Amino acid sequence: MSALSAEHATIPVMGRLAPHTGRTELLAHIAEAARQIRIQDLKLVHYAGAGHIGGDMSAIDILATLYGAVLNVGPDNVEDPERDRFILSKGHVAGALYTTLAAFGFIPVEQLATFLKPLSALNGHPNRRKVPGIEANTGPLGHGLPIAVGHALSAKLDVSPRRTYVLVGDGELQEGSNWEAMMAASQYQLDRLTVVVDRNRLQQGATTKETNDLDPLQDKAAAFGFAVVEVNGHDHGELLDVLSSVPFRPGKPTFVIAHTHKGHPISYMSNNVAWHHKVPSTAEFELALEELEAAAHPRFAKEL
Amino acid sequence: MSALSAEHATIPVMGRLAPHTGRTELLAHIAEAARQIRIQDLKLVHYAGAGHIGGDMSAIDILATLYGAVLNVGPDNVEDPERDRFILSKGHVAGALYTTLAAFGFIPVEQLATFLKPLSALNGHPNRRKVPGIEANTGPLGHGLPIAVGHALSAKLDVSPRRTYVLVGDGELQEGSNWEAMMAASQYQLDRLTVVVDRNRLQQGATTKETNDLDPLQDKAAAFGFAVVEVNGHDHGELLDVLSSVPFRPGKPTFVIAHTHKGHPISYMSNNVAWHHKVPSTAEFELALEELEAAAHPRFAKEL
Amino acid sequence: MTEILTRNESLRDRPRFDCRDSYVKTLSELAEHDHRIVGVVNDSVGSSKLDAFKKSFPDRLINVGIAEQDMVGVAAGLANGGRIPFVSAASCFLTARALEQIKADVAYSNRNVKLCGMSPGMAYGDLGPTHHSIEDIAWLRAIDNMTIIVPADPVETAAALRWAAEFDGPVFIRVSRMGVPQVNADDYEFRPGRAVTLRNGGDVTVISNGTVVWRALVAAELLADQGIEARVISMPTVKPLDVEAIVAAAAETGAIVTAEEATSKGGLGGAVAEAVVENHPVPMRILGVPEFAPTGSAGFLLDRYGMSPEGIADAARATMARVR
Amino acid sequence: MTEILTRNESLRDRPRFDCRDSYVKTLSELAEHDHRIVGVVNDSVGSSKLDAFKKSFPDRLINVGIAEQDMVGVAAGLANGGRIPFVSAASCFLTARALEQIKADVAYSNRNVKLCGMSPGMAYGDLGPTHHSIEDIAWLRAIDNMTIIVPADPVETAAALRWAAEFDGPVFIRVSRMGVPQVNADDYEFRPGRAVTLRNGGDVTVISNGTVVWRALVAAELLADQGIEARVISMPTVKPLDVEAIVAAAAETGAIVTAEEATSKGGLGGAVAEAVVENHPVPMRILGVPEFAPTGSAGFLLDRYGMSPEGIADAARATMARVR
Ligand SMILES: Cc1ncc(C[n+]2csc(CCOP(=O)(O)OP(=O)(O)O)c2C)c(N)n1
Ligand SMILES: Cc1ncc(C[n+]2csc(CCOP(=O)(O)OP(=O)(O)O)c2C)c(N)n1
Ligand SMILES: [Mg+2]
Ligand SMILES: [Mg+2]
Repeated sequence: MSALSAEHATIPVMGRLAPHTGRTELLAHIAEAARQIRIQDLKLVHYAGAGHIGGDMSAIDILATLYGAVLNVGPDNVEDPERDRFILSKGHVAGALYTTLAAFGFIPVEQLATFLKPLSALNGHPNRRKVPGIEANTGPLGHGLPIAVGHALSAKLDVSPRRTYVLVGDGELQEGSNWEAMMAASQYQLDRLTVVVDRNRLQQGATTKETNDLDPLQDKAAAFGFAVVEVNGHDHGELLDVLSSVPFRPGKPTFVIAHTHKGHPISYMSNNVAWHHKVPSTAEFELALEELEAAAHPRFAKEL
Repeated sequence: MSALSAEHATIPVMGRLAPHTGRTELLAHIAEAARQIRIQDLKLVHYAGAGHIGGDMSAIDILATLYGAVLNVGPDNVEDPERDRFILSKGHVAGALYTTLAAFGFIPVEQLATFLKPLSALNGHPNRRKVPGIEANTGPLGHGLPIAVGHALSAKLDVSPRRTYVLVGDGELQEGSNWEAMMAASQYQLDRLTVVVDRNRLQQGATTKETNDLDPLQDKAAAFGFAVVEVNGHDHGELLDVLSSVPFRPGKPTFVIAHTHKGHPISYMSNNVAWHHKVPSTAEFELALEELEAAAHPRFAKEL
Repeated sequence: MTEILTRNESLRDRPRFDCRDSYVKTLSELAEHDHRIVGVVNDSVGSSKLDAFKKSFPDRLINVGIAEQDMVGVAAGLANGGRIPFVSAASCFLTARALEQIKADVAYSNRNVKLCGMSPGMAYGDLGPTHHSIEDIAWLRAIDNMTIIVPADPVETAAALRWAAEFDGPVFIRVSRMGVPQVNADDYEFRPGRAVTLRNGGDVTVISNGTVVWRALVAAELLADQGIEARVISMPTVKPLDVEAIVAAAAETGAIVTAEEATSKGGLGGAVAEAVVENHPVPMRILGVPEFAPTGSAGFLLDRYGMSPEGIADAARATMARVR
Repeated sequence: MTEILTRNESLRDRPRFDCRDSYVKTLSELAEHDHRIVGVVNDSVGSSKLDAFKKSFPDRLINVGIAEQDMVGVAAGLANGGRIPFVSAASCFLTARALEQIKADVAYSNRNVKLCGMSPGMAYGDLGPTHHSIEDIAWLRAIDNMTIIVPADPVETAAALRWAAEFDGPVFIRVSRMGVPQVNADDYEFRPGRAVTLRNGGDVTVISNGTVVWRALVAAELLADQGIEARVISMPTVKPLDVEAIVAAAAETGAIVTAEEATSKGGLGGAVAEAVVENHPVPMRILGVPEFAPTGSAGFLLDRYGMSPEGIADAARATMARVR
């Protein structure tokens, strides 16, 4: 296995589509972005010999939808106070975030080749002091939601339309800090805050059900004052619709349960807890690459 | 105002009633204990010039019911591994707990006169290393429920019938640690664990509703896997019934929402947020004492 | 180096101030002129004395409830949105309960958040060790990118706050509750990382901060009466540390006593000890609280742990005696 | 004082051990003989290498999920019920996220809970500062009633665990992940608060613990080649501290270097500095990690912060040069 190098940083930079692009075109754009991000992420993890590939794959459709068609943030306005904010709370999928940021031009594609290397800006968890486009240094679970609540509060104080999105893992929701933040979000009626849960039903060592069950998750979130929506987290159309609907219910923050599979759509990896942070061997890598490249058709993602 | 001294430690020691005592007698016993504890607690706070009287009064009927008729723990078996455990999570009402422990013979009544004094064992929050009958050193909110879950787990591992009770404040439930513990309690099906919420709808500086609303609290607890019961937290009969029903629903931990009034039943204090930790003046003290002494009839407590 | 040489005998009898009053007054003034400033609390409006602030700026006092992790995370998010949050909470809970948020969301993320630890040390003396915040300084000192300020009086509290509001980055300020007399001049200017020599002397040095500074000054008077000239250094900034002032004190006086309303392991005393051994080793005595303290008022406990003026003077003499 | 004088040149090439393996093997043996022992984890079965333990004792491995506050509270409750919980979690999260539970529920409540900080220091080197647990020792050292152990190798890890299982009270043990060679004898006996002199020498002393001990031993060889006899002290117990061994080293060698896989502010180095100035001031150099470290493996970062054998030897020479 050769070490990660410039030749493995191959993702094409995807432009943002013009405003008012039609839905079909948007979805095709997101699908292609997701496909490219997956291919690149696979290469990063394989060649770097580390990373959280299961959670990466699980989250990439959400990331691609947000950066490809929802967030009003790009390389040109990354410091604009009025930009939308996206906070990756499940910071262990930094590899997927770096790849997404490269795909949309926030960081040079070549920089991806430094992933996890000594003195690289791209360590295993995002660092806003070194990587443009990152809003919070996450990694310890249960930090992103409070930060998102704080930002949404600042927008409310500013009477600004800017939106706040935060992606949390489902296992992550076992951290009490999230529930503190959710109480506050509903108390302050932060209806421009959208929490997306990557509901892959797996955590580090086992299923969420075996560990500390979250169900009925909808009831929990509703009882904490959120408007709850469930979507197929690999269906860009469903994601696009809900993520574009802000506020979803006036006066309430939104809780999107995005049903996903860890490792999706790689056959041997999908919904397999072993792949939380396993690294594909060369044979596994080849197979995954083949499957991902074949996934050119956006509809593929829907076969959940 | 004279300083707290031995002459203010006047509570009579209440024996435990014989097993199989009838319900009427039990309730009279609890009512008298509660009345005496309130009178003594008022004296402690007034003469010591500090304490959390609002939360004390709110919790005393619950404490009197537990120690007077529910818990199989007394001065003689305070180290018995098979004793029931009671954990006061809202540790700021230590004054009420010390008074209760004195009332039931765990500590000498005279010791109450040392409340908050230099080098006293009775500081503003309970210390198990110095006071027999205390199970955990609480004070920071949100600690008791996880500890109770741990104890209930130990009982389950031991296949022991011993029960675990924990009293939490309602404002306290804003701490995320509680929700972590509740998830684990239902995951482990700790049906011999009873969480009692002192639902007085006030916290330190304001109502819970203004601060960080907990409603719908029943839905929250149910969604976290608890069997939920609501009672009048000043009605000893309702308290006795639910606290004696263990398990309440087989396979589920119990969440008792005890509706209370902070400062109950003192007229000027009841449901008044100013009395979180205010100290009654001499005139206020006299009035409160009069009201409490008049409350000889157990039914008084029911006029919520 | 500013030098304020006053006769301090009477410090014992001078009026005492609760620094929270200075805190709230200054914060309100700052907020008046800078709309970005907001308060963030954990049901601690009253215990932070913020009622007046709340009245003046009802929307700008954010109470997240009894939830310290959320409180600090929310502050980091507010800072992301361009606000300057002053988190005001009992120091014990702020630091113990939200330490990872302080590390990751504030310090490592380099967010412009001001953490104001109210009623620190043993201010809640009779509420017991759960409420004693003696560990806060040692805890935060271990975290990179964190400025730690322990003001000695209302003047320094106000000055430190004004500096913090200007500075773009994480700051922790300990806001004392236990009454202290004014020890700094009315026109005192705070500079981060700068020690203040409140009294000159060449025989021994006492380095302290917070509620112990006035006690050190009185100790110096007691020593002077015995012919010992003690240098009294106030060290409001525990991090970054004024190593130069420490090294000069070591070189010029040959013996150092530190005293603080905090643990004796890893706080100001530890910081000074590290600087001393790395630069100019001399005998030291580190006064502080070595254990879970018993019940008692903050003053009672400070005295008990050798931080009465007499206790500090004794320690100074004993340390001088160790100089070879 | 045990003395193991070996020729350590070859330590660089000796087999390296992940102390988690020793941890799990010992814990399983202990659990076999004492039914009170249980494991408590935060979704950290794999990262604590507890799969075998889980297989042997399925009911006695309690996974509370990703919830560190609950984890430590639950452990305190289990101890109340007569169990001996060994909490096993990444040291960064265990200490940062549950610090108030450690203070109140474990230390102040004096509960028989063993806190096992897995993969501490910079073991998660390339995962960044959120996952570096360089502050853990300084944080816990500020808390009363807490024994802190940093074993240097698999032998010491096992010995410390066996001691902790017998001892009735709070203990924190750092369980290293970064590979280390064996530095203690096979029949090594752990005693709390006792330093281990691994090499005698009168010119300078290097005090270290954990993953840095073997590096210190190699440094001593490098120094010996230059005619400098360095004393190498392993200090597995940071609290309580072996002050006697430190004072003897100061008196007999006149210069001390400390080195640890942890912050340079308030950890082992800070503890030694405090003991030194209070008893026998000598020049010291404190090696550690002074900042949020950049990306890189633990070994790379240790070298970077001057803790390669060569770096330690350099520091020793430089410190000796300061002796007056
Ligand atoms: C506070 C904290 N505890 C533990 C961990 C270790 N950890 C990293 S990822 C992970 C599992 C996360 O599961 P989930 O949130 O479901 O994420 P996903 O399945 O999307 O990977 C754990 C326990 C952590 N990063 N932070
Ligand atoms: C972690 C923590 N944060 C803040 C406090 C300060 N505090 C003490 S009592 C209290 C209010 C508690 O309200 P509630 O739980 O409703 O209790 P009750 O109304 O019964 O007094 C607060 C905020 C604390 N003790 N612990
Ligand atoms: Mg998951
Ligand atoms: Mg209440």
